[in-house]
Amino acid sequence: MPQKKNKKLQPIQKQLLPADISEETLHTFYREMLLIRRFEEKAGQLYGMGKIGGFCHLYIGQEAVITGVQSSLSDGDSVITGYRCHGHMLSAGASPKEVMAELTGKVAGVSQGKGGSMHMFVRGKFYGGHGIVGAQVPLGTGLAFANKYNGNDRVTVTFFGDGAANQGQVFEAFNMAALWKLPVIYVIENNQYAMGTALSRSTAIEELYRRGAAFGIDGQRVDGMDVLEVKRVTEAAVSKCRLGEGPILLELMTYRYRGHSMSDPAKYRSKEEVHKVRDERDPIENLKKLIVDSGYKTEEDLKKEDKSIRSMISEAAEFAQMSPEPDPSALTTDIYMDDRWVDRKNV
Amino acid sequence: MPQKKNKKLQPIQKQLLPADISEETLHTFYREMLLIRRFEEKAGQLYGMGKIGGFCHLYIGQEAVITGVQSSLSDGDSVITGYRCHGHMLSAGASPKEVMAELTGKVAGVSQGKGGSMHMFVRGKFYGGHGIVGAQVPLGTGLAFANKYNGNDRVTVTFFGDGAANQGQVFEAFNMAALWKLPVIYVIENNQYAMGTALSRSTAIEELYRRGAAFGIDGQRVDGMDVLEVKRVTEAAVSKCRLGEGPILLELMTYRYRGHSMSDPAKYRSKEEVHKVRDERDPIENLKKLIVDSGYKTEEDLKKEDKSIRSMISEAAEFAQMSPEPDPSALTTDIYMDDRWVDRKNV
Amino acid sequence: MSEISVREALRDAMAEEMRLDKNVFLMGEEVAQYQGAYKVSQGLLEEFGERRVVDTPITESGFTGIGVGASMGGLKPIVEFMTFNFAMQAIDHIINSAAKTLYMSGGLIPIPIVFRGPNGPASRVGAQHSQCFASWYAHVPGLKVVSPWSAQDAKGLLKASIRDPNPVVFLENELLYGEVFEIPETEEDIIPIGKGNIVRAGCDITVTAFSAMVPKAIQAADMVAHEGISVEIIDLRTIKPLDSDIILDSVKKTNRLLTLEEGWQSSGIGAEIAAIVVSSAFDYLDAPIERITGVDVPMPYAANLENIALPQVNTIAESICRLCHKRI
Amino acid sequence: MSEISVREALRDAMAEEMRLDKNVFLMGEEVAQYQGAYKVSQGLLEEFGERRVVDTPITESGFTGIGVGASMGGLKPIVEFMTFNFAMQAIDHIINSAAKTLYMSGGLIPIPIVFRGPNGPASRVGAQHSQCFASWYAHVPGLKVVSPWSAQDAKGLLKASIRDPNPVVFLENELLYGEVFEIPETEEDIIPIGKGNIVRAGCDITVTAFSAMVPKAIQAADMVAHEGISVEIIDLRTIKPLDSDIILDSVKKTNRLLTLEEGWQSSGIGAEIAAIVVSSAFDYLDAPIERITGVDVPMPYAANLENIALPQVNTIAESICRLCHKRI
Ligand SMILES: Cc1ncc(C[n+]2csc(CCOP(=O)(O)OP(=O)(O)O)c2C)c(N)n1
Ligand SMILES: Cc1ncc(C[n+]2csc(CCOP(=O)(O)OP(=O)(O)O)c2C)c(N)n1
Ligand SMILES: [Mg+2]
Ligand SMILES: [Mg+2]
Repeated sequence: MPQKKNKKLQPIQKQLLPADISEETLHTFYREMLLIRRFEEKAGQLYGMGKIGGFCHLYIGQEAVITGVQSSLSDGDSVITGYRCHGHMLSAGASPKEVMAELTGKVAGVSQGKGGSMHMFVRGKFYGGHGIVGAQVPLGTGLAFANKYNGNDRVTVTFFGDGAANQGQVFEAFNMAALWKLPVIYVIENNQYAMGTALSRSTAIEELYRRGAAFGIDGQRVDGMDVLEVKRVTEAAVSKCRLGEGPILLELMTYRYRGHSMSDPAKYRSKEEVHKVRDERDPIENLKKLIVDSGYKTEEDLKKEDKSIRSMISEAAEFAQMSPEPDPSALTTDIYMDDRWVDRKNV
Repeated sequence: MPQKKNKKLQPIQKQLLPADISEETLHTFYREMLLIRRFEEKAGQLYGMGKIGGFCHLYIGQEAVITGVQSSLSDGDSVITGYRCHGHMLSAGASPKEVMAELTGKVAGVSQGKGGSMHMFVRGKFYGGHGIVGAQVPLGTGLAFANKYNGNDRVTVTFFGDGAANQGQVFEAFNMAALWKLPVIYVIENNQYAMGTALSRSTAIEELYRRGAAFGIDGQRVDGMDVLEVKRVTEAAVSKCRLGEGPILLELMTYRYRGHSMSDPAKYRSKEEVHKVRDERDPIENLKKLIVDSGYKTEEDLKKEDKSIRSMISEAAEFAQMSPEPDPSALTTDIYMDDRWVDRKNV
Repeated sequence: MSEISVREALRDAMAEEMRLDKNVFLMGEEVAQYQGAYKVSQGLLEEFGERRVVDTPITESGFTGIGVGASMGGLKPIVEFMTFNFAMQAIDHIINSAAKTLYMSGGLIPIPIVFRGPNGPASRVGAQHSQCFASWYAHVPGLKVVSPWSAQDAKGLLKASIRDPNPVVFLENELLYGEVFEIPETEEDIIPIGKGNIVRAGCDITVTAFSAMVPKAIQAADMVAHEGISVEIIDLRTIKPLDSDIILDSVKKTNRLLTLEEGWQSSGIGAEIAAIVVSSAFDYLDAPIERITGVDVPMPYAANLENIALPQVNTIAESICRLCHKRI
Repeated sequence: MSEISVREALRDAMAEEMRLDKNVFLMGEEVAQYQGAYKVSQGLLEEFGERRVVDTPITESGFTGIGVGASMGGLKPIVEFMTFNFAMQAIDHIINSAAKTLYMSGGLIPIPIVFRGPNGPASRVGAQHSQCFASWYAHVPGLKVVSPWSAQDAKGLLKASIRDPNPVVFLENELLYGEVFEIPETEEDIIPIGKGNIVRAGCDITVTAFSAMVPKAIQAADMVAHEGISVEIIDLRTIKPLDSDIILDSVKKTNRLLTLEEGWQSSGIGAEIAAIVVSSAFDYLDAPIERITGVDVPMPYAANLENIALPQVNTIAESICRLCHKRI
């Protein structure tokens, strides 16, 4: 994550901002979202150059979701999602260099090059990076189970897509989370498509926030393109969840600008549809406007920052390309943990 | 099924009966339910004698469910359920002899002794008899898919338990059935326990008829101990379903008097609880009262019939015990269908 | 002779069978509007409409169960898995509902159905997207398991699978989809399930392979030909029922055996073949049987690791030479 | 020495480990109030309370995923499947979420977890409730697979499995639960994963077995002892990693091998053992390797058919004699 600069406060137009949001927060959000976007743009380029292989699911357009959610979490809380996880990694504090090096399959990558784009983790904070649609939902529920077991007040945010929302194991997890009052917040990133399948073609009822009602899980639909709204709603959810009242379901309405993965020509929607969202709802552009309007930063300031983020990302890309591949001996390590059984007397 | 006798009508008290239910129907229901009960009692005995092995899930207490539902179906409609399927077999017209012979693992059994208590079928009518909790739900949905594909107006009734209702694949099936408007009626036989787990311990929200709402499937709770009520509600559902308006969910409140399978001591509920249901809600006793009160039959008449059913069942038990086991050569038949590929020109 | 890719061969097989039999239909994720995640079903929606080419939600267990149920109801479904990795979500229906039902019903309820899609490693898709399921399915009675290499075999075997009255697991390979083969234009292009194919006759050693390992076997055979070793290559084509006759006959001639597969070694296909041969052709064996398989690790993402996780032509050639007591 | 049933041994193993490590807990269907569908968890709810002995709804995929997630979160779950047949609903989590995660994370995220429950045929429970999954799980790197026979082994191996920092698939056998064994009262009763056990030493032929096949092997060995054949019986105990050393050493001594298992033959455990031996001890083999396995059919319900679907002591004795060139 970029470090926050200590800049003198500029005169601002208070009425534009929610009472509890400082200009600094706006600015941080802006930088964080921009970092994700520039990272993803670069990943797309590297993919085009053949430096990244296999699948590569870009997060462009959805940056407000993880940024807003992460901002309402505290140390010890955890996050888990599917394969579209670069943004979540960066938001969890992973270094762009190491994430990019994972994408290029290098030993300096966060998973030592063994995981790739879909399988990355930040211990104690971000639990992956899972390739099987929907599988992360019981997994995240299990993280919450562990917290409840340990009697702490930590929460787990479990992200999944609109397509994943139909998976049976999601409902199984909902049922147990509600039955056992587990501290888990389910966040559906409804970007309106599952690969080429528009939401209306995968389900008769598009109000996904209602999916938990049969188990007693309250749901809410949120504008996932507005990072402040995401923050506001998530903070409330997190506070409630910390009290031990059980799971909450949030449906965050968002949009992915790029194809599903890199090979997707995205013929299932019109260019106009994409442009319209970009023009009207872009989370970064809209926040930028807010910041500039508030007077906290000028367009010029922000451009400079963009430049510095771009150069950080370029460095990351450079690093990711120059780093060596794993040593061939790495092929057969990490299959099993060392078999030294813990001597219980010394625990 | 026992053949209907042509008996002269007795004077009846019309007001006791719904307008469209004839005394003859009552009487048929009575005989059908009693047949199931006596069959199951005998199966329980044979199990105790070691003549039936493995699992044996008795249907005693739930007879009104299949009897009422089956009565509202027509030729070509189909039924599918789980392992608790003896009643469904008999209701589909399978002969008690052949069903009992299947239970004893004899070659005269409906599945030639290869299936056993949990795996029985009546081609074109009853599709099993499945041992994996919840698996029959997509299967039944697939039968409905075939009917819709063929453009006919047949419906499929898919039965499952309150425990099965939590299974993920149930929700997956719901979603597709609703999306594709498949002619399937889901019937939850809510007997309030899944093995030793009372409903309240398997889910936070016990209104299982609401489980389809998130997909747009209407649900309704029904007294499953009242065969007339079951018939009434199912008939309405079947008519609606035939019109192609998609799936319907019915939650039939019922109760099993015996343990889950034969080895279950049923310590998870009190004897009083069971007795209370038997005393107050027994589907056969209550119907008997209605018939006798209506004057259509006397207690004496019904006792005689019970006797004839008992003797039919005894014969079935005799048959099932005396029949030979399958020939050892049967071990390796029916693994694959003959490989004669159909010559398309002659189809 | 015409040139055709494996992708087109598979599509043509489905199209031809759908034309012949109105009960055949295709269902799966992205098979219709998107024309298949890997474009295998290109054009089918246009020709057959959405009644017979059905896009499903991402619910493998549910739609596989629906497929099996539809089969019970008289249809002949082709269920596409976007990859067989995702079929693990649905494997209970493949095994318990499809493979066992004919038997459990005493022969009353046949389940004609084809489960198809790419199997095994693709390229750089990581551990969860690269598993080979050949031996798992081959373990199970009631299933037939097919895994073709060439376009002609892909077409002929898929047609046979669709016509087969039993559940067939049809394992494709994403990296072969684009491979182009010459295909003779004959009337009957059905290839029977259960028959292996000698893709190269030889006398010094038998090499068994299937799917993407066949071309590697051919390359290795070319390499060792310079050393004067004559390799007989058997393309298994069908994994279950395995054509043990063709293998045994070959080993009785060559007296040596090397098995190839991309999947993991433990209880793999090579294990089965080795066990059959050491049991039924023991006296003919002049050398140990070797197995070359995917390395026993979850598939790594890094290009170099992925490469060495899979059988190499070099290694195959070395094995052949070692077994034939020659140095390369 | 004390007498103890396999059922009690398993329960004691769990209880002892739960006393030692507060992160160990048990979850599954009917494990708490009902005391286990097969009473394996008898008394655990009373001692450890419902926080650590957790009844789940009938949602295998969900609770297995929750177990794996809890393991990621630092706990050491024991996930009981009422039988392993139902684990097919959850097998994606066992393979993709549990077995592969340590590798995919470059060693960052270990998954200590035990999946346990009855595996393979019980008695008269039909095709969907009788499958042996040993070879499926043994196929997969990242998993350890254990399948004990005796009470002592059950206890020692389950304790080792719970302490193991990797996902362990622990395959029990319903029909053995009630079997009573003498168990020495020693301090350390851990039995290491990965080590086979010679339950009877002999010099004429090696017989490998695991779980319920071990007593059948012993009976057959008793039978052929009258014919002067001395059988060495190896109880594999662990299926993965397989103790190939103990097998190879034995075969190098006896020069003959018969493998036993209740599961199906194709790509089974016997296939793997045969392949290892014919590759690594080829020159020591004096006879073909035979496999006796469950017959390749879905399990029939009829008592007589079920009986002949499973390996018979007679058949085993005959095989031994045949391989040793003696008539019985
Ligand atoms: C079980 C399973 N089925 C299919 C796939 C292939 N697949 C990967 S992503 C995807 C679409 C998921 O869409 P959604 O849940 O909306 O998430 P998004 O990609 O939009 O973020 C599919 C079908 C998979 N990885 N796992
Ligand atoms: C997937 C699966 N998990 C567990 C079981 C074991 N089992 C058989 S029946 C049953 C209880 C089912 O209860 P319910 O759905 O309420 O039906 P009921 O027995 O009451 O008719 C269980 C747990 C199984 N057969 N399949
Ligand atoms: Mg989406
Ligand atoms: Mg119930």
